[in-house]
Amino acid sequence: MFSYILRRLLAAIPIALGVSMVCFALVYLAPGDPIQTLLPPDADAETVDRLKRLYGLDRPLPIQYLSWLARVAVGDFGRSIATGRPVAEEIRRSLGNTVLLASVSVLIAFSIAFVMGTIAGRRAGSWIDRIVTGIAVLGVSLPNYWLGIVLVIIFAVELMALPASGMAGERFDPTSWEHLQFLVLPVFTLSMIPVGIIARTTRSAVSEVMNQEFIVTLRANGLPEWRVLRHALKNALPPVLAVMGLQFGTLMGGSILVETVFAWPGSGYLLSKAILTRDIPVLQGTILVLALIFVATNLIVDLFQSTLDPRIRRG
Amino acid sequence: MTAPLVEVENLSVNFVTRESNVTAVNGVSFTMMPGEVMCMLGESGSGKSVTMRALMRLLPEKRSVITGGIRIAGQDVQAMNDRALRQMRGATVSMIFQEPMTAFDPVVRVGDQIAEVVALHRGVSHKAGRRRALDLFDLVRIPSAERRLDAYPHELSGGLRQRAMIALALSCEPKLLLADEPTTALDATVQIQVLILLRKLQQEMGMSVIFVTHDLGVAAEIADRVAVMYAGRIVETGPVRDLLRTPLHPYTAGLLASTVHDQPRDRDLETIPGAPPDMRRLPPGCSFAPRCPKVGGDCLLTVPPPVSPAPGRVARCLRVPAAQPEFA
Amino acid sequence: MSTAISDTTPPALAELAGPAQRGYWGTVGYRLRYDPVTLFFITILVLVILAAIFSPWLAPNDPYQESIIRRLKPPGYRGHILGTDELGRDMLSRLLYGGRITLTMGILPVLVATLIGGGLGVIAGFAGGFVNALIMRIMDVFYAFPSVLLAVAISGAMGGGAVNGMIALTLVFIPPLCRVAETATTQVRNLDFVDAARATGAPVRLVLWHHVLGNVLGPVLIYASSLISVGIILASGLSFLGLGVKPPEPDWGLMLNALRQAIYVSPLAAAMPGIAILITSVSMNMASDGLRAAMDVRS
Amino acid sequence: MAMTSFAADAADERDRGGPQQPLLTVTDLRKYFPIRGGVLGRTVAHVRAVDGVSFTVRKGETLGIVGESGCGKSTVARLLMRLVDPDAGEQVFDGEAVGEQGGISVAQMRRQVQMVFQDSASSLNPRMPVQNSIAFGPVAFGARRADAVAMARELLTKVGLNPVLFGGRYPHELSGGQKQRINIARALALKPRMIILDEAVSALDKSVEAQVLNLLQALKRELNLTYVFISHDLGVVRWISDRVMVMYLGEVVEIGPADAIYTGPKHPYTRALLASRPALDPDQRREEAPVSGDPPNPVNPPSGCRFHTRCPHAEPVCSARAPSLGDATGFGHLAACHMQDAGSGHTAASVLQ
Amino acid sequence: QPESVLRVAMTAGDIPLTAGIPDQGFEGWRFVGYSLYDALVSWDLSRSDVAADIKPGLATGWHVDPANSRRWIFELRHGVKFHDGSPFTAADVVWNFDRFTKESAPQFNARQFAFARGYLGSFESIEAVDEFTIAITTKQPDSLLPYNMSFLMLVSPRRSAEVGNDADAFARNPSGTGPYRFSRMVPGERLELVKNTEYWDTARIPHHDRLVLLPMPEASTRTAALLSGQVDWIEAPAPDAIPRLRSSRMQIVTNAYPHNWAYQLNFVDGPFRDVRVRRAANYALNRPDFKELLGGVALEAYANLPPSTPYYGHPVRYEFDPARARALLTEAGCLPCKITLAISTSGSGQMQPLPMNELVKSQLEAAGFEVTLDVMDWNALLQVGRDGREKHQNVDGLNISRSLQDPFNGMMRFVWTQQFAPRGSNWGHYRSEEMDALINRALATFEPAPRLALLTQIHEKMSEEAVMLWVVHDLNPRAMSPRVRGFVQAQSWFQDLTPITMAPR
Ligand SMILES: Nc1ncnc2c1ncn2[C@@H]1O[C@H](COP(=O)(O)OP(=O)(O)OP(=O)(O)O)[C@@H](O)[C@H]1O
Ligand SMILES: Nc1ncnc2c1ncn2[C@@H]1O[C@H](COP(=O)(O)OP(=O)(O)OP(=O)(O)O)[C@@H](O)[C@H]1O
Ligand SMILES: [Mg+2]
Ligand SMILES: [Mg+2]
Repeated sequence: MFSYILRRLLAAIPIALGVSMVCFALVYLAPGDPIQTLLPPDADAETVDRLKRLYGLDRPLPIQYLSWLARVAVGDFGRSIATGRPVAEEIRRSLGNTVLLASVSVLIAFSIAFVMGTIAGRRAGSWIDRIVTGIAVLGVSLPNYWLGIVLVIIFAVELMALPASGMAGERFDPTSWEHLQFLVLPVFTLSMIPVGIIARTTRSAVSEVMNQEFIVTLRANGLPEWRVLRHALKNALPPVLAVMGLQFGTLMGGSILVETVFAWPGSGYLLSKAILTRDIPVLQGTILVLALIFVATNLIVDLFQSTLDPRIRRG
Repeated sequence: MTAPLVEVENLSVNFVTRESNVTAVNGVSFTMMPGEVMCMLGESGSGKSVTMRALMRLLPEKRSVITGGIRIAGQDVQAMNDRALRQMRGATVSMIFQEPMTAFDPVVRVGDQIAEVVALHRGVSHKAGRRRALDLFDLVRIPSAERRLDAYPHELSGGLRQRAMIALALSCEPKLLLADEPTTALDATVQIQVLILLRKLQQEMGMSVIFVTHDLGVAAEIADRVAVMYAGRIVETGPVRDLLRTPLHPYTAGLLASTVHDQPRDRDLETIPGAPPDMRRLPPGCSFAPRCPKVGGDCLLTVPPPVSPAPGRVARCLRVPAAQPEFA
Repeated sequence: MSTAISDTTPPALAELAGPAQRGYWGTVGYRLRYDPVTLFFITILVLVILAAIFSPWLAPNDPYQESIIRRLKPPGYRGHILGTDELGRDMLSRLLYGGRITLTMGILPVLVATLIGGGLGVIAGFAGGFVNALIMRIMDVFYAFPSVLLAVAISGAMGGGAVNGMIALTLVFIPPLCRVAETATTQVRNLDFVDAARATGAPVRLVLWHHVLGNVLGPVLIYASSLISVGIILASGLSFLGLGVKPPEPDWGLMLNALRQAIYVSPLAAAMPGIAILITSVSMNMASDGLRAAMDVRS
Repeated sequence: MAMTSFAADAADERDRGGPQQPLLTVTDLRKYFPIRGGVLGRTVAHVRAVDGVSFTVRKGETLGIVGESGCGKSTVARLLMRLVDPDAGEQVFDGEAVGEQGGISVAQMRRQVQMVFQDSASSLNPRMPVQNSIAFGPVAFGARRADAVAMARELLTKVGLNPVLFGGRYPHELSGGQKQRINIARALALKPRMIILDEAVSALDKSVEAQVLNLLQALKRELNLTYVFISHDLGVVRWISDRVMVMYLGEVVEIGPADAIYTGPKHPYTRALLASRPALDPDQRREEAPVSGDPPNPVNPPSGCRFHTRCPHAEPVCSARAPSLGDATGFGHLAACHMQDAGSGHTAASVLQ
Repeated sequence: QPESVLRVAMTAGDIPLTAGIPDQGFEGWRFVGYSLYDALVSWDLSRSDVAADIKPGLATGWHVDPANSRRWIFELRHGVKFHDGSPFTAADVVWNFDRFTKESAPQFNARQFAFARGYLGSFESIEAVDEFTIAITTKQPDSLLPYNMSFLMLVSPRRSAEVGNDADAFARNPSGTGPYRFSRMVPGERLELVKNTEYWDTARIPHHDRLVLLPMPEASTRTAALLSGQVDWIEAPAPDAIPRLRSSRMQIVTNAYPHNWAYQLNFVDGPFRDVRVRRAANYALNRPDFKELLGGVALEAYANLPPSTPYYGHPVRYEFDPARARALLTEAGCLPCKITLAISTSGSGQMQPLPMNELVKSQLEAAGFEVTLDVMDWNALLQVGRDGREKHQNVDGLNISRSLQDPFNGMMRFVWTQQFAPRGSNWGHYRSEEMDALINRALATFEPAPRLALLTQIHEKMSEEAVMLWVVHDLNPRAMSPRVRGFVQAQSWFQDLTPITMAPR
């Protein structure tokens, strides 16, 4: 088991390196000048050149990459061109907000979707299966940023029941409704897609397991249906977990649109700002960290899976 | 005289799907005494497994239509409610399968799977269930039983897995064991070990066994009585010796003749021509008629009724005389 | 001269022995015929696609013709069946024309990615070993990015625009398609019939073409079809962020973005492009689900 | 027309060495499958699937190979077809080394050696009408499509299937026996001289098995074929084979004429195997299993004689030293057992002599 | 009595820099710069009926050295204290100028340099004459220098020294002389300021206790935030949301200010070389349509500056006249007249670039133009603007909205040869000796009245020459809850928030 973990960790290193290279290349392929963010719109070209030199952006790319990598390796992501603050700090803060949003969304999505998918998977082909599938398809088919706007209008503007955007403040306090209410709409919006995807995965995993022979054995041994289901769910869980992990990773980096709509100061928001302002250090750092989180999430899910399913542990 | 343990009366099973309607079992009747071992022989798809599952009501309820009567240990299986059904399953009747790999939950240790069933039926703790599982492993002669209890199914070899499966099936000392081709997936040297083990356990525990196989040799090794199925019907039953020596039904005879066992090499094997029928579209009359060497026009018209030429022997063939003098 | 070592079954009975000849796709079609839900959504999808293709003939108005006095009028206003948008352009015409752009944005990247990613996956799966490792590790790197992030980052890097947006989406879809193709190929490759074909001594090219591709195509196409709805949503998300199609093209995502400001004045107009995306995407998903079920001949 | 002549020519022009030259000679064939593991995914162990196997197949004979599951039968078959590459060993086909300088190429060899797989279902392309599957080989070797399909239909007749009814069908529309006939027809399509049948009848029902066996025998006679017939069904192997090779854990333990092996097995494993067959007579039921336990894991095969862990006659020498395949009796009946080797030091050696 | 709080939703994507001169455009100056800091010169934002002009700030007065027209003398205010308690003196001003300009100084800051540079075009050197007097020498006579001084925020050298001259650390704990003190900041989310009870201008001590600034770049998000009571004040609501806001009893305030939404033109490469084509384009636009599109919160722009500007004068009024436009094009021999306009999808001061540009395109085309819109993102467009026409000869017009806060930035930089891009803002290289002469004279005229006459002449000439394609002036709409009292919207990019009181709920 330990060697399995170690092997997976080692395998992640080249991926991480590749990811860093892609991040770097991606950002430098971009036309336009990062230095622009620094400047008022009226700044002239001479000022631009001078600043470029001051920020070391005039050196050859490979050198910039290597020095960037060397600094990133020790946790120094540089400073934001736009705000002058250390990128690591910006990422940490916005990541915290996004982790909050993404994990609550995924957990809620998981609890709802797992139940939905299990009910549907047990009775594949029935009308209840059709309904669940319908809801799931709706979840993945809705452009969620649009849903977010609609929800804001209904619940914040018309009913004035919930805040429209933002989050309460510096320290999130999960015990206070003052703070929690800010989560409601973005979480609901964000969980639509995971609900759809997790419900579908659960449904197919459960229905597949329910068709396996060992289910017959369990029934043949007189196990009540809920115990049979417990066995089935233990078997169905690994693929569902995998999808859940992917969804968490996707939400970590993919809530750009929703965070924009809700002015949620998370990593997606940070990223879209960085893209619009060409804030290279922030862009690189954020993309890198998000991709690495994605890799790490998958790794953790793998390890979870292998504890759930002994057949996965090899070597 | 003791009451029969199993009484099956005109059992039929239909699978109804959108595209087709399969009559997998078509009017099967038989009875079994306690302590009897009956082999069900027949080609693939002849309905052996479906019959076994029908006995425990394990067929998908939505898609299958079961008619006819099933009584096990005096209880009407068809009329059982869920609770009664669960109490019967595993305790009165239990089952072992061809592929022990797929018959175990792959993510739970085998010892725990057995313990769960024991704990459920005996109302004891899980720990006590594990102790019972250990005894059972010794019973089925699994070496280093203690260690094997903690193994996952995929960590056991084929033979050990099948023994574990048997241990699971015997965990609550059932009155009837349904064994669906339990040795087909095993190697020759292992198969004989398992067969002998099963026979011994059956005698020790005095249970009845229905043993499904399509291997005549296996039947000869273990059965008291044989029922031969063809296309969803039992075409012949009888004591194992008589049936193997003097088969009544042409299908049984053909099966015996085409089984390769030390026939002369310079001559072709005797065969049954053609292939088993499509269960979706059974021919009217005797299902075996299209392949039968003794076929006549009457065979195609009606399903032959069972005839009993000798005590204990029944065949469904128009060519079998009602009573044969030699056996009378 | 040939010896008759024949099956003595008479022809008439032999025919009884198996189902009617239908062929693989015949069977799939047959199964689809009995799935009204899937048929319904396929019909909608076909209608949407036809509407997009024939939009120049179907659209009642010029989708670019604005008129400030007619802006944001409700459906039915002076022959504008679905009303007008924020510049007084005919909603229906824009939605019809928009279908062209949006569907292209959704479908074309998937197609190209299927060719590239699927091709790479088949090569990786069939070649195995080092080639496989090389291709798949590179894919892993791209796979390590959440798709929205990658799409936004790439089109952000290359600058907006329909073409760049499509390139970004293509790059996003290549890794997953490559994975699916690789898995399917590896599975097929380990089946005996591929070995049987190799055992004839036929060149690899022919084995690949006749025996592997046909069997890999199914799963890859099903997966690709389910990606199309993702593509449509992602593409409109890009437009929404200002990274996709450029105005005044009537892309649904862009319309959503522009009309969002008008949501207080004319909620219906603001909702319409979203509804168009929703309908298309739901139909796409349901059709692909139905197809998947129909193509799974085992069940 | 050439395409219609499937009957054996009086003298096959491909025959090089004459009847005395064995069609196939295999020497010291070896295949270890690596098992990867550890932190770096390096090879940590090997499955010794085939470990030093040597045998010959004479022209026109049938060599049966028996053994328990996992003993390496299929691997031998795949090695012979070069579907997997051997780690060591030499393969000579009709006097020519396969895949070596001055010998014949693998592709050429494959035209003369064909294979039928156990799983009749997975060995046919589910998306291809069966006649196209049969015609694939000839088309790949340049035959015109129409010719190849016509020939495929002729082959269908030959294996007892009506081409009109069956030619255009897809595999899932056929029964197991019919599929296996198609597989045989495909193997015949390149007019091979030798066919390797890997469990070709094992998955079939008894009644169908007999049909296919008869078909195989008839084809062999008619087309002058040579078979390597792999099975774990001892009865079937005996009926079809001229000579039989018994394998255990990747090694040959006994090889010789079929009757000699069945009537006078020399290796304890062969004896156990034969004794494990269920008798067809209820009055001769076995009370005691001939051997106990399962075959050991081929990753860590036992030292010395690999059977010694289950052998009733095992002595210290058996675990110390591996016996060699010796012909104690002459007549080409070879067995790898210390009891057969007078000088081995086994106490029973001389007695059995 | 509970703390009274004013919560403002800004259009900025992030909190403007708090370390001195802010970023995020003039919104940064508006809410952060002039709240935390003062410049030598202030804007008088107390009236809504006249165009805002400068007034004394940290300098109580200024005049040109009678002996040297390149030397300006500024008298500093006595008794001013930074938030950290240190007194404000001439040395602090010099220190701040070094921070902007002197790369070798420890307090030099590249970002501050970048922001200040645009206002120090004529700056040569600074000296402290005595403790409360400084003198600034310019490269050439610059009568408009005091305007530029209004943009340079002065920070506390003591606080800067305390944090080792680290601008980032300073930003997290800034110290200025402004009417608000820094309270706390959640980066990316909110900045909170509290009133400075010791502010030197006692009239401008804030009438509320706390000012909360929230960045919300999405117009619909801002609107929703106001409607749901999350904030009290939003900048630039979406025009289409205004009726909905009104129906919720929100106050909508607008006022003219020196902004225009226009196109800078290419005077060298394309059809706009010809003044007739430029005029034709200006005649082709029906500006009331734009006002309609923008929900009424805009002013038709017939010239560079809105009519309330002192130096507006009597420019040509380019009323909608498509026939005349077509005639002019025919005369110029350019029909259809193919032009390419570079536009962006968003950006500071760009209003609603997409629909507005689409409308421009269709109206120009109705008059005989053939318009290609080259859509790019905001930064790419800025880059095009910075590069100048030479690198973008296929671009005929550039849709960047500029701030026109003072005469130099409002007019001269667009038409002065010294401002040719890439050195300055004259993107299309407009060249006119007459114009150059006017500008030089205005810069050398220190008497307000004659200078005003010259400035008016410049404005009129720009209009006559049709140096831009003018569309509308923004009216700077903002919406606020009925609880916000006492706000006076000045005719400026900047606003004074200090008089605002918050009515109790
Ligand atoms: N769940 C089901 N739905 C539809 N048809 C079924 C189902 N289960 C079995 N059948 C059909 O019923 C028939 C009998 O099947 P059964 O499994 O009883 O055969 P069998 O005699 O056990 O064969 P084998 O020796 O291959 O196990 C077959 O034609 C099979 O296709
Ligand atoms: N590709 C492979 N990679 C790793 N191990 C393999 C591979 N192919 C076969 N083996 C192993 O090699 C051994 C011999 O396998 P092989 O298939 O030749 O046995 P067999 O005698 O044909 O068995 P069976 O009767 O079950 O078909 C087995 O232990 C098997 O697990
Ligand atoms: Mg069965
Ligand atoms: Mg094998």
